Amino acid sequence: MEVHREDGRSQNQLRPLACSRNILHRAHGSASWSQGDTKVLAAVYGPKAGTKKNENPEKACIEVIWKPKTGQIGDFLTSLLIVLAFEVWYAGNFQNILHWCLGKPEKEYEMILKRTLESICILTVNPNTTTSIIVQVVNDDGALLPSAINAACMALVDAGIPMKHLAVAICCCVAKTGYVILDPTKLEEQKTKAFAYLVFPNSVHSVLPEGSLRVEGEPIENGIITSVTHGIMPVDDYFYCLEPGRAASVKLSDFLRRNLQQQSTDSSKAG
Amino acid sequence: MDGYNCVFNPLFRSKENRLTMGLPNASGDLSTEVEVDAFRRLFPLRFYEKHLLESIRPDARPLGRARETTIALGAVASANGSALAKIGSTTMLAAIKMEVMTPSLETPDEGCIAIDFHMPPICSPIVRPGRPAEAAPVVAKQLSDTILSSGMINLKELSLVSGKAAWMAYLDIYCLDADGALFDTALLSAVAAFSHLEIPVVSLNDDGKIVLSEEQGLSDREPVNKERRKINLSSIPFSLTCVLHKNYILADPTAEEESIMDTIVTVVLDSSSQLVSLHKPGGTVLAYTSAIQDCIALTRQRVKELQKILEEAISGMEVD
Amino acid sequence: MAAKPGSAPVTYSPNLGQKTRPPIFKDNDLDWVRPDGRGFHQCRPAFFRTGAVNSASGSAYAELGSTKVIVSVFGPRESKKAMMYSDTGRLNCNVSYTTFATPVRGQGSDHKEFSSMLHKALEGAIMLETFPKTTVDVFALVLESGGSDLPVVISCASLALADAGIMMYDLVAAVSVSCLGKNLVIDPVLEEESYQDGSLMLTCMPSRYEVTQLTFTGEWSTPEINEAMQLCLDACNKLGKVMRTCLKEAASASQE
Amino acid sequence: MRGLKLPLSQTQRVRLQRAFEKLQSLSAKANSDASLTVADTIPVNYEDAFLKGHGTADLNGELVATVCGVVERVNNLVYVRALRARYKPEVGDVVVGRVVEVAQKRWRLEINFSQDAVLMLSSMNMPDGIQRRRTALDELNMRSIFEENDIVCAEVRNFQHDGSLQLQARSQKYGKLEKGQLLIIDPYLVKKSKQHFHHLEQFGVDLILGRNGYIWIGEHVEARDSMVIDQAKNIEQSTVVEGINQAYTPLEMRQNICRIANAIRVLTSLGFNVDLNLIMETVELSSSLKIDIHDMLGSEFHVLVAEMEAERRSLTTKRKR
Amino acid sequence: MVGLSVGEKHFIQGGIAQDLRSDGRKRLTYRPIYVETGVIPQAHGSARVRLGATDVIASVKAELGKPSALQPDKGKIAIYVDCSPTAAPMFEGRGGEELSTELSVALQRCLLGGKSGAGAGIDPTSLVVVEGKVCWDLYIDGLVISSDGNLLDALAAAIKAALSNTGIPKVDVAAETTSDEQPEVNISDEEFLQFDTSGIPVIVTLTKVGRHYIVDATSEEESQMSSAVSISVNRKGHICGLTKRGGVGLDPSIILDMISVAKHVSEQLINKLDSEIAAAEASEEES
Repeated sequence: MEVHREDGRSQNQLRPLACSRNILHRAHGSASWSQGDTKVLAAVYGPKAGTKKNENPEKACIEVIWKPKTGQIGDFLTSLLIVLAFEVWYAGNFQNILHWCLGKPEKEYEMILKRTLESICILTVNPNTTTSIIVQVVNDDGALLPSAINAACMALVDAGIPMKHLAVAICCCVAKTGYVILDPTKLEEQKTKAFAYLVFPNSVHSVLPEGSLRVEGEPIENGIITSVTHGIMPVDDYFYCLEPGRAASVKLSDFLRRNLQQQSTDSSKAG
Repeated sequence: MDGYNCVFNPLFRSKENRLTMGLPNASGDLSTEVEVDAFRRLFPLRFYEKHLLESIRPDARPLGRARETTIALGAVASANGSALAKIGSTTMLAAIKMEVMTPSLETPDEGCIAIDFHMPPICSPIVRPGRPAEAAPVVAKQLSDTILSSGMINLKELSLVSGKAAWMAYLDIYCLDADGALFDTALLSAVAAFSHLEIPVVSLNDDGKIVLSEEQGLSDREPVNKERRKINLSSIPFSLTCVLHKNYILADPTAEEESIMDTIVTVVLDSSSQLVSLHKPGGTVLAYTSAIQDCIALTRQRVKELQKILEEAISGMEVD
Repeated sequence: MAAKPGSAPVTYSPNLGQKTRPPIFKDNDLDWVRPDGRGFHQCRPAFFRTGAVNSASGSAYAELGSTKVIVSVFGPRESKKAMMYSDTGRLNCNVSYTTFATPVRGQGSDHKEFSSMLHKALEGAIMLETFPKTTVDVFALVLESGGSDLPVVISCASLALADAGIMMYDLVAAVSVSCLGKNLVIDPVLEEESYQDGSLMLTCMPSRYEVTQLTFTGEWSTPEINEAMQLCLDACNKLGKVMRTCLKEAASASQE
Repeated sequence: MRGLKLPLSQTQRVRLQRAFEKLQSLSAKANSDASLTVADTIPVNYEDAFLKGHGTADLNGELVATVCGVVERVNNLVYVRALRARYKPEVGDVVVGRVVEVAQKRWRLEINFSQDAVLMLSSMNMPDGIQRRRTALDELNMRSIFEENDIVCAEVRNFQHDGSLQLQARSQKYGKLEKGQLLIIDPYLVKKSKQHFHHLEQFGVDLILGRNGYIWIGEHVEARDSMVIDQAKNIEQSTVVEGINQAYTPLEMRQNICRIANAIRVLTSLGFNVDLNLIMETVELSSSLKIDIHDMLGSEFHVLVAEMEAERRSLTTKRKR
Repeated sequence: MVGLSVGEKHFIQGGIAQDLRSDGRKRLTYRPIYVETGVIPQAHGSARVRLGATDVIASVKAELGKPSALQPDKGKIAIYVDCSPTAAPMFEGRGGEELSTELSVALQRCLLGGKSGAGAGIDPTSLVVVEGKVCWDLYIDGLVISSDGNLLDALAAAIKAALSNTGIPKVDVAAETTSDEQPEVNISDEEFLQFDTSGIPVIVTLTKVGRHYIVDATSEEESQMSSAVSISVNRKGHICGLTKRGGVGLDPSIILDMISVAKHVSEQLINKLDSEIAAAEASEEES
């Protein structure tokens, strides 16, 4: 059954996507990702020598710093201001002091982001190094964590960090039994009973024949890297989310590929 | 001075089962015993994979079985409700203290719950007195999300005088011994503490403050909340953490297993088997639908076990 | 839907009027009865057990009446880089209270000096030179404060050190005595402590018969001091025996 | 003179005042006009070439003092000697220092200077006295020669470019100091003299006046011809502890050490320069008047010493004139 | 904090064994004590004590407050000690934190007596204006300016001198109002009532080095301490508090012996201190 959404989108329709990379001068890799009004900036510094306390030195270590949205002045202006201030401050390398005094919610997002990015990066390439990823929330209009994951992923690509595969994140809202809407706005997120953030590997154009890349009867990109749910939902509702989520991840992967190709054609032109 | 059987007795049984472990097929004499330890410390992953081939774990548990779980209610006398939960050797002490607050304008007849999770320096070598452990705030946030979103407690039951006074339940959970599956044990101890909670009978004294009524013999002033002594818990959430490794699923991992295999899935179901939360933060192994279904099946079975244990503890509580 | 974690509303505990007015003592008022019915010179039954925390190299749990304490010992392990070169080991103690330990929430924080007093009590008993350039960390958590918390922490800490295999001259036992009017009351409960006229805490090594720490407050005449110290020393002896039996049990249990 | 922190009775205060005036008058003639404070212009004629020394700066053409003190002229070098400053080392100074850290092939010593001085392993005699190259083994058991907090007597060798100081303890009279007490006073009270090591036969005491204000008074150690003694003492010291007990300094020598130490304390609190004969006179004064060692620090003895010094100075100036 | 070489330690221990310390003192003699009162004008009472090179200031400020519900008939007294970085470089930032809490607790233990207020140096009941409603709260602050050992004794002497110099303004209750709200009170700033400071104890710290114990140890001697016992004795010879510092165990008989020695030494100290305070008060009036 059709459900009416304020902005007139259909059930599985995503909000307009926009992604631009290499927007920061000092960072080794940076990207800004916006889904509708939700806009997140991500910057990558490193890999630098040395690992933090009680981290495994044989592997690269990923450190995530989550900077929540602060202040009310115009959003784009705040974003540039904050990130620039951040660059200067970052050079002074005080991040663990600020890291320590963040509130609780940021800590959970940081842990989820860190674990997700650790699973997609190839950690054994440069051991005993630390890669710092700074996520700056510019505006939050629902599906904040998935857009942060997408932004961080694109920033890693921009920084040339070796990765097994890209990660594509989507938020599925369970409105009533069996009815799933994708990429909700903040209002829809609060109104609905429960929602689930899902992260899938991006779909690959493989040279091999169609069926060969299947694991237990499912293509690789059906495997869930990260899944975080909020609110109560019947068990099978969760599985109902998986289907549209996977479909959306294919759409997102195509968007990424187009964005990347368009970037490579520019550099080849310039090169 | 005779030692008597105290509430914390379950705290100590773990020492025994630790000693029975050992490679099922290792020959008994001491030299291989030492080599086993060295091998375990040097190549932990290969050590574990040798066990997984025969679908058994170093502490002689089959893959799907959780460790021995005990609950002791009423561990702390100075709190209104308290419980000690122990899964394997991971031990959590939860205690609730009730204080009075003036409810906010938007929700005049609702009380409030403040949930905090502490990892004191005694629980593990990594924690130092100055710096709190990184995992503590993350587990605290997950706990408060799970308990509040599970609707186990109807906040309206915590109100005293609508708009003027309501209960603020401070739930503090202390990890006494960290050996893996911290979230499961913490949630279990929180749920047990709530089931043991006794709301004190209070009444309004003359200058508008809520005071314990039987204290100052104000029996003449009728208590504000005479009848509701116990909070009725509707859908109680129970959780199970599993570790995915290649195509094995290990239930209820110990700290060592968590450190070796990094893909952790935590499934929280409530007593009416609704999915409260499914939490898989990254990890090298991708979770396919079949793996998630297995995890949920294991969790359903675990929920039944935990419900039985909780009922025993509560019935035990009523008897003495 | 979710509670308001951000704005922590100001709350107060309803049981404010709980403390009764302190009884006034006439000089030879002997009909004073202790709230839990013990004799003046009778300690609360002591329950000790080692091996409470598995991830620690040594740990112990102690329960005297309603005072419950867990101590875990880590080390000897490498000390922080900032430390100067020292050819004797270093002892690092930290005592903390749970928020629900004291009747009124959050009163645990006004015992900041317990950590340094624990350090002084244990320093004399540990052979520091057997682990040079390293640190032994002793962390204590008071689960419930039922009166004379520090002596229970000290005794439990020395058990945890023994459980961790740290070389010591002797176990350390500690007892405190409160002076209410004319009578000396041993091992006081929280209520007695709140209206005591004076108090004496003695930490000693029972078999070596040496006092490692002694603090008392309030006005004492010398005969009173002698009597109180003798009382504490006998109590420490008895406590030492109970601690020894607990260690023997733990040792025999692990032999089976 | 610096304010005395002692409780003086009325009469004592008057006598002390008179003694100080006399001293003031005696020493005033020499350079009373030369003392100046910060930013005073220094009277110098600009025709002949002059060199700007320490404590001076030129401010729009004029030579100005940057430190309060006394102007000194050495042929065409003009500098201001500060009254009271931390120790400014000069090459060849005998200094007494305390080992702060045992580092790579060197010890760092605290000598009351802005930086820690460095004593290289190579710039001191080996315990067995033989001259040879330093091996890794020596480096390993450096701690057996000097360890943290040891008191060491050495000589300033040179300045390194980064301003840090190098010491050397080549000759026999330098090395570790034991069995005595260290006094820390203001460096400017210790004048540079030919002889800083004094062996007081009548007391059997060694007195070392370190230029950096560290003064060592200890039991006399016989002619320190070679480091062999040190090595012997080390073995004896490390083997047995109670061996140390009988080796306490005998009471009679200890009294002398304490008397000399208190004499130096009195002189420094009065602000007089500390040199050998002044110390000797103070000690004789205290023993002749049979003043108990501890009472030497009392205010009465301070006044007596001030008066004694006043007369002595007046005698010397009369003889000179 | 004070590094000593093996030779120096040996020399100090020898001196103490032969009853001749490095500055000529006997084992039980004090360094020259020097007391000044009224050093801080805006405080109700203040004093500075110099014990050899150790230099401390104590100040007493009194404010009107509400007595605690548990002891409506007693005023409140708070003691806090602060080590200023001028005393030693290591007191900068948090360095002096631990030492100042230790000193504050030791002072509270020795001067304020049991929780019920009995045995306190200053009788808290004399601080009450209107029982249960209004009382004086005394804030005693100690500041360590330069530290050369024996800080606790110097601080206790400074507090005793400061309290004898304290003048609490007379207070009369204006109107007898209904029971619960605060009666208004006017504070007269001419007449002041003094404290009787006879009951205030002094602290004697006996430091044990080797087999002997000494009084008023300098920081070098303190670094040699195997154990130290700080005993606070009042004029009546009663012990008002004791703190044993230092790790090494002591035989109970030695502690009792030390207590008797402390009582004997404290008599001289109390008389010396009282004469010094009287002299300081006299010199303060005429200056």
